[in-house]
Amino acid sequence: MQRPDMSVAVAGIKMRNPVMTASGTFGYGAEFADYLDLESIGAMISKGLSLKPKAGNPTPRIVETPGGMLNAIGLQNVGIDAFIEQKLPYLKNVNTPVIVNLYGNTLEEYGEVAARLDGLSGVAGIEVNISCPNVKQGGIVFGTDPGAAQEVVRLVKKNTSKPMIVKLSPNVTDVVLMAKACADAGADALSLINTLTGMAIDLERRRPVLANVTGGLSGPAIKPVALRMVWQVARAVKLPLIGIGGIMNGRDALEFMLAGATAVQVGTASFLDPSAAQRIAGEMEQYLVDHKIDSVSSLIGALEV
Amino acid sequence: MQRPDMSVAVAGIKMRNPVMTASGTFGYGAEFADYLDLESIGAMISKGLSLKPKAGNPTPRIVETPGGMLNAIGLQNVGIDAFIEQKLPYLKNVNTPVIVNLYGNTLEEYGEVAARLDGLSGVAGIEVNISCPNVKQGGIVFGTDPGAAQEVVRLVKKNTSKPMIVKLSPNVTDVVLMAKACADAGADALSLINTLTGMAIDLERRRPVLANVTGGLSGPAIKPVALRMVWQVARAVKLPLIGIGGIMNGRDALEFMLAGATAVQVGTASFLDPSAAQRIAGEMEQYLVDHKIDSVSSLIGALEV
Amino acid sequence: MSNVELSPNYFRMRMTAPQELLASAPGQFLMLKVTDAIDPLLRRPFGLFDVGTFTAEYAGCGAQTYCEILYKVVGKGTKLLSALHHGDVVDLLAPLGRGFDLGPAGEEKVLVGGGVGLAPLYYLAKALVERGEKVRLFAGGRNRDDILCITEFERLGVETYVATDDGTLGESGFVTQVLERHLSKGMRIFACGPTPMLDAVAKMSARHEVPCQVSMEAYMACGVGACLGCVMKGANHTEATPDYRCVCKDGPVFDSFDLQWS
Amino acid sequence: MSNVELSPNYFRMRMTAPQELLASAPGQFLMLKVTDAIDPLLRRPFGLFDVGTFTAEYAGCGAQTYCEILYKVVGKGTKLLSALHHGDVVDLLAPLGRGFDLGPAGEEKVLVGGGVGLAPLYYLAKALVERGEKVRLFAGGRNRDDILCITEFERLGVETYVATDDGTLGESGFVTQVLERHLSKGMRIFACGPTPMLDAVAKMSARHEVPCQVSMEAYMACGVGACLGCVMKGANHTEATPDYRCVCKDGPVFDSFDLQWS
Ligand SMILES: Cc1cc2nc3c(=O)[nH]c(=O)nc-3n(C[C@H](O)[C@H](O)[C@H](O)COP(=O)(O)OP(=O)(O)OC[C@H]3O[C@@H](n4cnc5c(N)ncnc54)[C@H](O)[C@@H]3O)c2cc1C
Ligand SMILES: Cc1cc2nc3c(=O)[nH]c(=O)nc-3n(C[C@H](O)[C@H](O)[C@H](O)COP(=O)(O)OP(=O)(O)OC[C@H]3O[C@@H](n4cnc5c(N)ncnc54)[C@H](O)[C@@H]3O)c2cc1C
Ligand SMILES: Cc1cc2nc3c(=O)[nH]c(=O)nc-3n(C[C@H](O)[C@H](O)[C@H](O)COP(=O)(O)O)c2cc1C
Ligand SMILES: Cc1cc2nc3c(=O)[nH]c(=O)nc-3n(C[C@H](O)[C@H](O)[C@H](O)COP(=O)(O)O)c2cc1C
Ligand code: FES
Ligand code: FES
Repeated sequence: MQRPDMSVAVAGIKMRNPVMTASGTFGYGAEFADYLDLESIGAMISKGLSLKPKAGNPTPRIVETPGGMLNAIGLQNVGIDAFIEQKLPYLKNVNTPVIVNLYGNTLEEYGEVAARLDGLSGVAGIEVNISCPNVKQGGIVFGTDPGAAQEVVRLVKKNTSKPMIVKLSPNVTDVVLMAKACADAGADALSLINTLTGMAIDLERRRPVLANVTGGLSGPAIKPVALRMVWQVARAVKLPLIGIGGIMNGRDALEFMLAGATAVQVGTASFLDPSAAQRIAGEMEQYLVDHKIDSVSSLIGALEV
Repeated sequence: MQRPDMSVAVAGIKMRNPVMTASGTFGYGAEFADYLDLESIGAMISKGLSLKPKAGNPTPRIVETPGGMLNAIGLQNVGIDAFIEQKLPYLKNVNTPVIVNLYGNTLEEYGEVAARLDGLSGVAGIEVNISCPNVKQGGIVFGTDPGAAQEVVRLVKKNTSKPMIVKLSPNVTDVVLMAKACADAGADALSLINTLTGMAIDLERRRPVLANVTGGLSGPAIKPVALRMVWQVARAVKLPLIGIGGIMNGRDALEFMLAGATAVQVGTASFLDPSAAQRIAGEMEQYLVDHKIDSVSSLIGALEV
Repeated sequence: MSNVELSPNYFRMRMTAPQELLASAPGQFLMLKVTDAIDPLLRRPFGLFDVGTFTAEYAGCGAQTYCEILYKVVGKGTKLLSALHHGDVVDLLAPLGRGFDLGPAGEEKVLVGGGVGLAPLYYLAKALVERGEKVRLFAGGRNRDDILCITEFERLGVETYVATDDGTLGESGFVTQVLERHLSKGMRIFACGPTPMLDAVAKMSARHEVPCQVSMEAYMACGVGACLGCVMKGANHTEATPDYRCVCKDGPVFDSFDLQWS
Repeated sequence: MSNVELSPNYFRMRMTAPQELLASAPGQFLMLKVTDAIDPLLRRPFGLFDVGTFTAEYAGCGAQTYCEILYKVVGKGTKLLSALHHGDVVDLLAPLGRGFDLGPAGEEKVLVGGGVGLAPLYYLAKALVERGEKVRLFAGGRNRDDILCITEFERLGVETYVATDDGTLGESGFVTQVLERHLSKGMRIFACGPTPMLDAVAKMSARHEVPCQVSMEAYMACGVGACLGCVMKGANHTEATPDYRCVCKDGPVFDSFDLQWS
């Protein structure tokens, strides 16, 4: 048999396979060059970038929880300019699409970061992280309010000609409502889910483990919630979806595709196994071979309910 | 040293220790009499009861997930009358408060079930499960809409003179908003969290594992989310709280108390170890002994942030 | 404990057990917590393959009850289980559920096992033989690796019939076909195995008017009738008048007439 | 692999490793995946205690690189690790991080270890002794059970000084007090242990104008500089001009001047 066709495209971004690396879990890419072939994966998503460099939160920033981990990195990043100068040149030499994850501390910043990236060669698309508190609106999170999310998406859209993925927060009553709002505002694709807000307590010290008190839960523990949300959104919204949450192996990834995702992102798994993204793409392909499936895209949304 | 004082009271319900058994995970109590001393735990909460007997969902109804499980039992129960006739007499002979968990398929049913229980001896209090879809309002879940939740709580309050605990759903953008709504509507205590909605997929069969497609996630996986919500609500609402979610041992239980819970409920843990509730109460007491703490209530909300 | 591989992916594990297990009935099951950690989280159910007592001399420290299970590695729980060895400890909850009703003496007893469904039938055969009953065993599987412990049954004096899908052991074909040739009134069937096999046996027993008990499987969480996760449709179940039975508590052994078949 | 308990709760584990580890530097570390299952989920970091090669004769099948770690059981990961034995396999990621800068020849090298902080110092001592340096070791712990492998250091020709809080081995008191008496210019300190000890050593080295490298610990997820979970404040860190360093990538060994102390 021929090798199965593993390629997919999300909002015009063509990928050799559906496995992308999730923002914040793959550094700026180069960190992993020793552990996997960067040209074996579908796409790389950068650490979340903001207009100015950001220091992030005090420590401790991470803690393990049952089947998962909490992080409160606080979006530490080098800032968009340093990324363009110091990180992008390396990535340009890698034949794999680079997608820049971005966020703003204010609505305007979202627009500015997007504008800064527009027209830059070597950036295949942008992923807008809307899970940030809107300082001006009293800390309400852009990603949990449909109106605020739409404002962000519209503004970014105005400032970019690149494919725009909007990354949804799971900390909402109705993820479909958020998805529709972002679709209406011009998103080209949706990725989900970002982390669930959680907390860990150090009983002996009677304190939160994380300096930031709460953090974002990721890893296998959240996979059922992520699958459910992908499935719900897939039935309600026409946009291509990228499934994220607790994907540890090829089977997990294929489940997300059955639920309706066109591609997937691998996050926490890269911490346990720095070559996880490559391995997972390989496992997916092997599954297709074993089951005599010609093309991975035939599985998208193929769940029978 | 004297034995520490393990007693707590929630909305006037006095308990020998803070460990209650969570609804739906302890049957009607008698199922566990062979495995633990029913008079060693703080309180028992019944399986969720409705006006009429309920068949529940088709099977499969449960599936294991990483660090947790999904269930879609569909609230199968014998109905309030059969409970009163067949189950309650046994429980009356057990010297441990019995709290009846109830729900309605419509707003009115909530009121009727509560009324049926009012004045019944042997029922120390009621716990209102608002995580049910409101059929009349197009399936919106009572527990995710502040207005709908308030209606339920007000109506039940009107129909009962018993202490009323309202059990909150975690599937909301803002649990504090829901907590405040229920507090304003007359809840005497709040318990949280119910299960997170999730999904599991059988890759080989290309079908959801659960006949119901989605189910409720419980177990250690959800503990960080539950702790976070208890902490958030404790800071915003004056009512006594009951912490629920992934509690497996005494340390977990005490963490919930530090976060602000007056008592805890043990759910999934009882499946792994049918004597879990008793064991956990013992582990909590041992912790107090080891740390020379006189009374467990001194830990409530003692988290230093 | 001891834990030996009988054929590829099939293991027989013996573990010391509380004395109460001596009062268990064939067909009852136990639930094992495979690990202290949370992965896998839930206990795993296994039929009692045998229960017995080591003499004080053998055990070296007073008489000691033991029980055995026969299991197939199918997923991560059984995989972990298969790696256990002498000196390891595993947490068991037993006995659980309702076992077989041995029925009146004198009838011929017919045991039908598919693959690892043989497990509870050995304990049953022992009990029946002890009562002096005539016992036959019909064992089926996909190939010869699925046919286990036949010698043990024969040693009890059980007459055995074997069929495999691929004919690598015994007759070629389904064990139910072999069974059908031997079935007659006055017999009593006890069956355990994959649901399609049980379905066929249940229908056949109805045709032949032979009483039949089946041991069922279902996903389980609690094993004690509390979670309602393991239910099965009773014979008279309809959407309007639902009749669910707990496999863990009302079963795992049911009269085949009490369940709804395909 | 081999895995032996050296004193209560302290274990020394040797495992075969990829040959590249021979090129590792003392002070670098590895991360172990303690189980295939998800509990514990994250890898656990341990300093390289030793790296070497079994000869082909000894290994029986070609020369074989090995590495060793010395670890203390403190939680579930190390508990599981302590149960591993010959024949078990553990997944390791190594070498990681920046090791010690051995410094110019001729200076006297002073190693300071608190409890299991001794671990990376043995590999370091070997490298220094190989270069013909004079090496002293100051080892501290709460009691004698915390003082490990002193004989191994002495066998290398290292002069050793021991202090325990309770005086059950060596001097009574903090190892830093012993160190202070022997410290003089022209020495170079390499320290690993609990943060309060490192804090004291860093300040002492500043007072005595002795260069000092410290090996730090932090919660880690990735170990490769990607998650930014393990950061520590650099010397010039302020709220306004933050300067965070990755313990896993920029460290775990830092010049004590590059970090912010209490
Ligand atoms: C009452 C009862 C008695 C049983 N007796 C035996 C026995 O004697 N010997 C034996 O080998 N097996 C027996 N089983 C089946 C056994 O419980 C499952 O094979 C085992 O739980 C699978 O666990 P796992 O972690 O290896 O597989 P998982 O990774 O959990 O799943 C692998 C496969 O096993 C199936 N499975 C998982 N859990 C169960 C379950 N609770 N019940 C049925 N299927 C399941 C799943 O459908 C899945 O396809 C019995 C089951 C029941 C309900
Ligand atoms: C670079 C580095 C090198 C290390 N070298 C050694 C060594 O050679 N020998 C040794 O015994 N230990 C060493 N440690 C510490 C070791 O990693 C922890 O003791 C171990 O991870 C605890 O795992 P656990 O599952 O047993 O404990 P857990 O149950 O996870 O936690 C128990 C305690 O250990 C602490 N802990 C957990 N994870 C870490 C971590 N990543 N770093 C520091 N503390 C942690 C927690 O604060 C907690 O109090 C090193 C740590 C680092 C960062
Ligand atoms: C340490 C860490 C840092 C993260 N940083 C970002 C970020 O900067 N931007 C973002 O959109 N998501 C961030 N995420 C979320 C992940 O991209 C991903 O959505 C989430 O971890 C769920 O996937 P997983 O379960 O596979 O890890 C981060 C996650 C982790 C664990
Ligand atoms: C099998 C099962 C059935 C449940 N049934 C009910 C119910 O009838 N009513 C209710 O309010 N909660 C029900 N719950 C939710 C639990 O009471 C509890 O809130 C949840 O499981 C989280 O706690 P845990 O992680 O300790 O299990 C059920 C949970 C499980 C696992
Ligand atoms: S397994 Fe819980 S009711 Fe049967
Ligand atoms: S552990 Fe991830 S950056 Fe250091």
